[in-house]
Amino acid sequence: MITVTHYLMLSAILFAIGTLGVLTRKNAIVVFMCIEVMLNSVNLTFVALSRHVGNLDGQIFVFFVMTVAAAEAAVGLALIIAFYRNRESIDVDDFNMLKW
Amino acid sequence: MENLVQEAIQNVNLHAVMPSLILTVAGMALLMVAVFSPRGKTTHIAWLSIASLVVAGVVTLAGWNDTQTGFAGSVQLDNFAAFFSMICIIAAGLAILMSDDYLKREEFPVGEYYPLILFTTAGAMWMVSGTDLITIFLGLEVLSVSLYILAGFFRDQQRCNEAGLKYFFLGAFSTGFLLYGMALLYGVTGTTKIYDIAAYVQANPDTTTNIMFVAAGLLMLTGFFFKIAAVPFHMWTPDVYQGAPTPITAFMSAGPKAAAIAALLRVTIICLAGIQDQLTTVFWVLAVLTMTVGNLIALCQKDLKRMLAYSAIAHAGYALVGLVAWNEIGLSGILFYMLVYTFMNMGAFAVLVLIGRRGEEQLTLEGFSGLGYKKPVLGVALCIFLFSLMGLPPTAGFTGKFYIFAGAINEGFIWLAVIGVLNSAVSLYYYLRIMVFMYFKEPQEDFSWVTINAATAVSIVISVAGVLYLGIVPAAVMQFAKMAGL
Amino acid sequence: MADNLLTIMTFFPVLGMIALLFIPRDNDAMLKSFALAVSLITFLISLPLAFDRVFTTSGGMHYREFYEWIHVGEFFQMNYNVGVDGISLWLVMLTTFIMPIAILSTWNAVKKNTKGFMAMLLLLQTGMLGAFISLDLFLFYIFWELMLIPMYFLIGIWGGANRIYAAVKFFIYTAVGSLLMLVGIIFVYYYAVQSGAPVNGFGVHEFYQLDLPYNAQFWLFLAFGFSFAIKVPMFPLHTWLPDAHTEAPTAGSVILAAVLLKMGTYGYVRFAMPLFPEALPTFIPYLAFLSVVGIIYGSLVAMMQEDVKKLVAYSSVAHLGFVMLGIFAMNMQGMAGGMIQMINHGVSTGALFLIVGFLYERRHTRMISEFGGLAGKMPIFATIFLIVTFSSIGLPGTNGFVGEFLALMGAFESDLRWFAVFATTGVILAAVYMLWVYQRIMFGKVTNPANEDIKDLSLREIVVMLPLLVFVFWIGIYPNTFFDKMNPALEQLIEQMNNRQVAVVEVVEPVVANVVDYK
Amino acid sequence: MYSNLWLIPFFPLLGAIINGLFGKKIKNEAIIGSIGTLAMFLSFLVATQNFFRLIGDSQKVHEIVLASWMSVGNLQVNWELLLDPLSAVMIMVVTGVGTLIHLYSIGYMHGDPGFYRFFSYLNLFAFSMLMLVLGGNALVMFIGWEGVGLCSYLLIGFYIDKKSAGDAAKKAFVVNRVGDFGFLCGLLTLFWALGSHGVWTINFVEIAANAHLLEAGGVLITVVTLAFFLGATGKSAQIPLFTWLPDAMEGPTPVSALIHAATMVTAGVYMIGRMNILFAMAPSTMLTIAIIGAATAFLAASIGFAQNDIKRVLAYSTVSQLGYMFLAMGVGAFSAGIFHLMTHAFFKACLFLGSGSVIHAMHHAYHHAHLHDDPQDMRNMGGLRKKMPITYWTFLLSTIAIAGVPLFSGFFSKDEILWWSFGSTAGHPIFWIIAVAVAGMTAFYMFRLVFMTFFGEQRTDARARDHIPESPWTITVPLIILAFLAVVGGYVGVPKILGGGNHFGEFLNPVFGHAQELYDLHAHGSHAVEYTLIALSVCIALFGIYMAWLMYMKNPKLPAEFTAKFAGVYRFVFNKWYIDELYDFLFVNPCKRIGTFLWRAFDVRIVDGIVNGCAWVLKGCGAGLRYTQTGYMYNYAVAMVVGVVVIVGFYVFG
Repeated sequence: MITVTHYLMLSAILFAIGTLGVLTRKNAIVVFMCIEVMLNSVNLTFVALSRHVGNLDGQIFVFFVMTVAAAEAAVGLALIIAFYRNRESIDVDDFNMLKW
Repeated sequence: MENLVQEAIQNVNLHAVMPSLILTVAGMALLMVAVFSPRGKTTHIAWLSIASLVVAGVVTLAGWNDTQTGFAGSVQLDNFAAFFSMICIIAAGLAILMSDDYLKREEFPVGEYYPLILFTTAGAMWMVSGTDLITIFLGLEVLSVSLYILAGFFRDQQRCNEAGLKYFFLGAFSTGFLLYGMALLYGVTGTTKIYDIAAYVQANPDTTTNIMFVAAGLLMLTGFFFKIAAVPFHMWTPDVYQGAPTPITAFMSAGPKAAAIAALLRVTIICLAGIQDQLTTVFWVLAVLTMTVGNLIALCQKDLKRMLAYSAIAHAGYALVGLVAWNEIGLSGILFYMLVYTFMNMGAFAVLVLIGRRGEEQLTLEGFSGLGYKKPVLGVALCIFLFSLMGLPPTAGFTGKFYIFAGAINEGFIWLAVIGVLNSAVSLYYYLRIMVFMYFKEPQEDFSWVTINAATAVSIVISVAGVLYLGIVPAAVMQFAKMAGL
Repeated sequence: MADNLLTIMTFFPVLGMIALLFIPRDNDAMLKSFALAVSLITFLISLPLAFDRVFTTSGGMHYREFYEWIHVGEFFQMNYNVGVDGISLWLVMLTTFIMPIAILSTWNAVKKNTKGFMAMLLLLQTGMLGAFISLDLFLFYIFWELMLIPMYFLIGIWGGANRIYAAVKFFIYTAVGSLLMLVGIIFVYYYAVQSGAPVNGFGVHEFYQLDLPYNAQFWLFLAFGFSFAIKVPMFPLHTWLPDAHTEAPTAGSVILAAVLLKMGTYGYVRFAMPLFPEALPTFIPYLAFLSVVGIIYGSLVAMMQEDVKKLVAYSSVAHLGFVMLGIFAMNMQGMAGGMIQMINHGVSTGALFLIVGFLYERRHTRMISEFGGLAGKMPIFATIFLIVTFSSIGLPGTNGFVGEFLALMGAFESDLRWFAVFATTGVILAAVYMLWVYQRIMFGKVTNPANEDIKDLSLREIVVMLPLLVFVFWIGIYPNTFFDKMNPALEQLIEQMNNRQVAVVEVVEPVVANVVDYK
Repeated sequence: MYSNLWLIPFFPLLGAIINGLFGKKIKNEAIIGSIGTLAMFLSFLVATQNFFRLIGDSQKVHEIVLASWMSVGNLQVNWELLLDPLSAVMIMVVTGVGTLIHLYSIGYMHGDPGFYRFFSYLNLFAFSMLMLVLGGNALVMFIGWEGVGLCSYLLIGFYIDKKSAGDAAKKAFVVNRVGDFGFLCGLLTLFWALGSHGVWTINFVEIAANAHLLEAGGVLITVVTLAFFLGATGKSAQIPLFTWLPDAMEGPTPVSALIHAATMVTAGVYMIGRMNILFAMAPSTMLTIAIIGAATAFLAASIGFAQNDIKRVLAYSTVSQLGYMFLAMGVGAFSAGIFHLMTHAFFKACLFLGSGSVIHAMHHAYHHAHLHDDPQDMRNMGGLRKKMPITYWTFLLSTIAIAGVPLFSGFFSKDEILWWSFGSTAGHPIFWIIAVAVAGMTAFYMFRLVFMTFFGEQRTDARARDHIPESPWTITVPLIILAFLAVVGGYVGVPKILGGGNHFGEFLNPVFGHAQELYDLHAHGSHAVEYTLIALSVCIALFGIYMAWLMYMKNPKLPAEFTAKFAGVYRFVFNKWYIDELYDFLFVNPCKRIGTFLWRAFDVRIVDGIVNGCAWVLKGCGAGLRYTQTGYMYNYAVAMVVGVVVIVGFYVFG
């Protein structure tokens, strides 16, 4: 029998994976994908909890998260492209003009 | 069925969102205008957006003292929201004023710029008036997304790209934590409306000992900590502030930050009052860390924008002091302080905008040598802002700090106050150094490129007036802040 | 006029400053004369105070003015709450009196940006006057900090070679202290409010009645005392002084010595001591010790200086030591001695800085070794320098003696007897370093060819010095002019502190000594 | 009745102000000189009037309050003058001798660019001295006390371009300051001590009236009197503070005569006399004073042997004579001390002026012959009695007087002291022995001086020899008057035993008698003893004169042989017992070294170092911390995650 706990565990794991990805991966796109993973793990949590507590607020929240994620994707990719135009690279190691 | 719809429609109550609605609509309209106006002509858009801001401001003030709740209690335009909305509006207005000429100088006069600022402001307003985690989240995102764009606005300038990207990635990253926290909070309390959450905690006190609840609350707060640049979530700030277009930096350091603090306050005070003890400790540590790290690193900065970025971090720390106090004085102190900070910091940046050259290369300390003699008026203005940032009477910075520390001391956090004042003593050094270069060094160049245009001048004048007014006769505004306290 | 004389007096200079800003910056003569006029008028405005007999009869506050200023519900009330009593009276007079002299003294010294210079001086004057008349801690703090800003620019822009370091050091060093005091001020207020004691904003008189627990008083006195000790400056917090004095332009040094340093001592008398009397006895021995160390240490260090201005700066440390010792004796003689010594130091050391300024204007050096044998070249200067030297040594008949003598007498009467004995050695050391420098500059043959055709004082310079000399002798010969107005206030202050169970040496009522002829 | 007393100090002050302010304009020496002298003379007249008025008066103590000075709490100080026999005598001496010396100076300072300055200072000095002696309370006295110090500073350093003069002036003032330190401590302690018995006063009369409140011979009174005595040693050049006086001879000779012989240096003696009751109450202090006095007298006399500078010999003789006076005070012979003070004022002033006249002449001669020999060195003199007879005779008479030859003033005063030092209740035969020995030495070195200067063959450079003139009348007249006083001055106080009535002692009795009887200070002993002692002392004096004649007249080889034989002793004595060097080693150099250390090492390095250190450390922290801003996004992310983990973890797992 699969309980809400399992869902939460799964989403927690996903969230952790996403976080670690952000910390470790160098390719901007991949990093962005990791962030998406984090957001989606949150969505999973919401849905699971919504089912658990028995009202729809959580699921409504998920809709908003998805839209926002979409918007962010648009903006983020645009920024990455702009950067690529100037540096011919999307390696996050190259985001290092501004420091100290 | 129909009466359900009826009810839903009655619940909407557009008054509660009128200001942000105005700005949103204006923003969209201006986007259209921008599309159809000739290339490089943006001044009229600037003035139109100013107008829309004014309207929004008037509407907000008109709603003073009558609390409007809308969208089934997920938005609440109360004094608290109104006060912060005004801060955001002022910030946006000042930013726009100093932008027009700046965009021309940077040879990137693009119309979307102003609507984006309006959207940011609208988002900020949602954020400050949101009483539902969803609305707060939405506001935050609307604000952020448009800020990502603005931060990286000059797409052909690498530093600007980089600023935008860093802001975007880290912002999104922190959003993840925020959301996760919200999700867990929802899971524990079964609702996303913060007043219901408060009620739930009231009803079953054992929640406060529920690890899940505590963790959820803290996770959610980290999202806000990121926005207000509290150590250790501050690291994006210097890079982004330095890279972003100066007016945007100014705006970021005032408006969105104020909004974030507002949301932080509302969520903390209402939902998390149950775990005040734990939180106070967190805030205490964060406040000290933030003040100290910000000031210390600022000590050895050469680039003005970067220096002000670190000083912004430090000031976030001062604001947190009020939150530590967690009493009426401290909290309303934060409101007052954010307003003060808006004026003094944006004023300082306005001067930077004028001094700067294309590509922002001239904003090092040496670049300021002898400014006070070549451009006396600008010099005096900048001095006033700096003295205010130092927290010296008779400027607003002093009254603001006084207000906040008063809160802390009143609550018995003497040592926190001592650390705070010692920090501002440290901060004296780097602010004074700017003046050292402005007045005590011989001019190296004649600042011929500095042309004082009306709009920026106006923004500076407004800031000076604000700083002095809030410094010398702050009673009235303090009264407002008091009324706006949660 | 009379009922808000203080306000007019205090803010007239800043109004003058604003007016000054509209004078074209290249019209030096007009700028100077305008500033001079403003300062003179301020002096005239303040004159009625000096002649008001009311101070001789009652020690309370007079010329009170009270306006509500910042009132935010029960959060805080700040009031514009000012007044003078016998204690602040003479410091106010000193301020208004020294300012025209300072301005006149820089007639030719300041070359660049006269406008800014004069503006800063006038702003500074408002700050100083405000600090002396404030009866509201918040107001006091505002003026206190306000003084830093113009001084910072005076040192930094018109100062000497190492001016930037000196200016920043001065600013931060003094600010650190005052910021801690700010915490103290806020604490006192909220303690009063929470303990339901009657408060009148930050009004100091209500706080006098506030009975804080000893523990709180201990820390508060530490906060206030630290801030004031920096300003005084007491050893070992004095190191900003030599730098600031040496680098500051003449007018700056004069005002710094004459008035700003008094802020510290005045702060002790008006705030630190009467506010926290129970904690006072704990600190007095240490403070007295530091004062004595300051006297001896300052003298010894001054003795070996090669730069006249540094020498005078260190001598200030010694002189202020006498002031502090007298004050901490906490009896009439000591207090009055300390107070009058504040004025004396203002007059004498101010005069000394002017003298150094004259030398500097002529030779653009302050190194003692550069001079020698000037007495023959510039007799008038020699005479004036001599008088000032001896007033600073404390020769009876000059002002210096009255102050030092009374301060020591007070100390001898109090429990600080042994400190006083050591302090008295300062009398010897003062003679050593002052006479030595005088000899090295004035006596002997002219060895340095640069001094061959050095000019004697001009009429303007004599005019600058004369008023100071008048006071050198006035205070020396008939100090009662000042004591008459000072005593009631001091008596009240001491009584008030005694009533708060301060352990001070009890004063035996004098009995009439029966005079006998021996025959 | 004595309401015009204030005129006495006022006239000199007026003269000082006039000459000081307008002297430069006046220029004319005659006018300036006469203003100065006239001022003195007027105050002399007033003094005389009051003096005789006081003699006639039964009421011997008069206080005149001129004005209030400072009134603070329980301290009430007035500008008040006190006229009693003691001060009466002093004002006579000061104004009298002062007038003569002013007159003298007109001639002596002739042609000096600082002529007006000189007279202004001299008048100012007279003013201060008169304030000192007339002061009715300790503070007014202290005004004079410091005032004379100031004037002596100014006058010693009168030749501003002479470095040695400047040094001497500074030394004089600083050493005196050490004394003033004592004076202040004494005064303040006394004020508090009496105050703690309820009498807050510094008025002399009240002090005297209430002294009994203090415990006689107690610690307190001893401390107070010792402190005052320290002050006295400073002013009156006693051990340990005598070193400044010989150097003070850098000043013009009239200054030496007036300040460093007749008046100022006796201030210490006067002060002890003024507070005699307190001293009488402290036997141990009295003993100290007597010892110091005797020691000083001997030390100075011994140094006087070996000096060749005419003025320095006189200087050491002055120190030695002052030692006498202190000895007198120490053994309770107050009136004798004052008596010797007076006679000493006469003959020593005369001697100094005489030497001045000689120096003046020598200087004139050398100047005329364009030589740069030292006009003060006795080895360049000799045989001057032909050239300047008046100077010679006056000088001789005074020398006889100081040598203590019977029937001359010095004899009477000195003899009184000798007798008391032997027979007083506070005395001791040892004191007598030392005193007599010193008397002999005095006779010796004084006549050595006379013989070397006025007798024998002329050792002056041949070219200058014929240009040595007798001095003008302004110089000689004072000499004559003073010589006359030196001869007869003693007759006012001829002791009873010699058929006199010791009128002087009687006159001063109202001041001293009280203390003397209260604390049992009197000389006792049979007349036989007293006669023997007198005889002995006279013999020793004559023996000294004979020795001088033997060594410097009969066969002038002897001194050389002596010095050759006792080279060590001679060098020791010649170098003034190396006292100056000792003080430099003990006090001056250490002070300088400490000062330099405190400044360069302590103040700059440590005290200021800590301040700058704080700033440096903070900046260092900043410089370190800024490198956490690596610019790499994922590091920032790591920081955030760490933050989250710590914050959340702290509560969830902690």
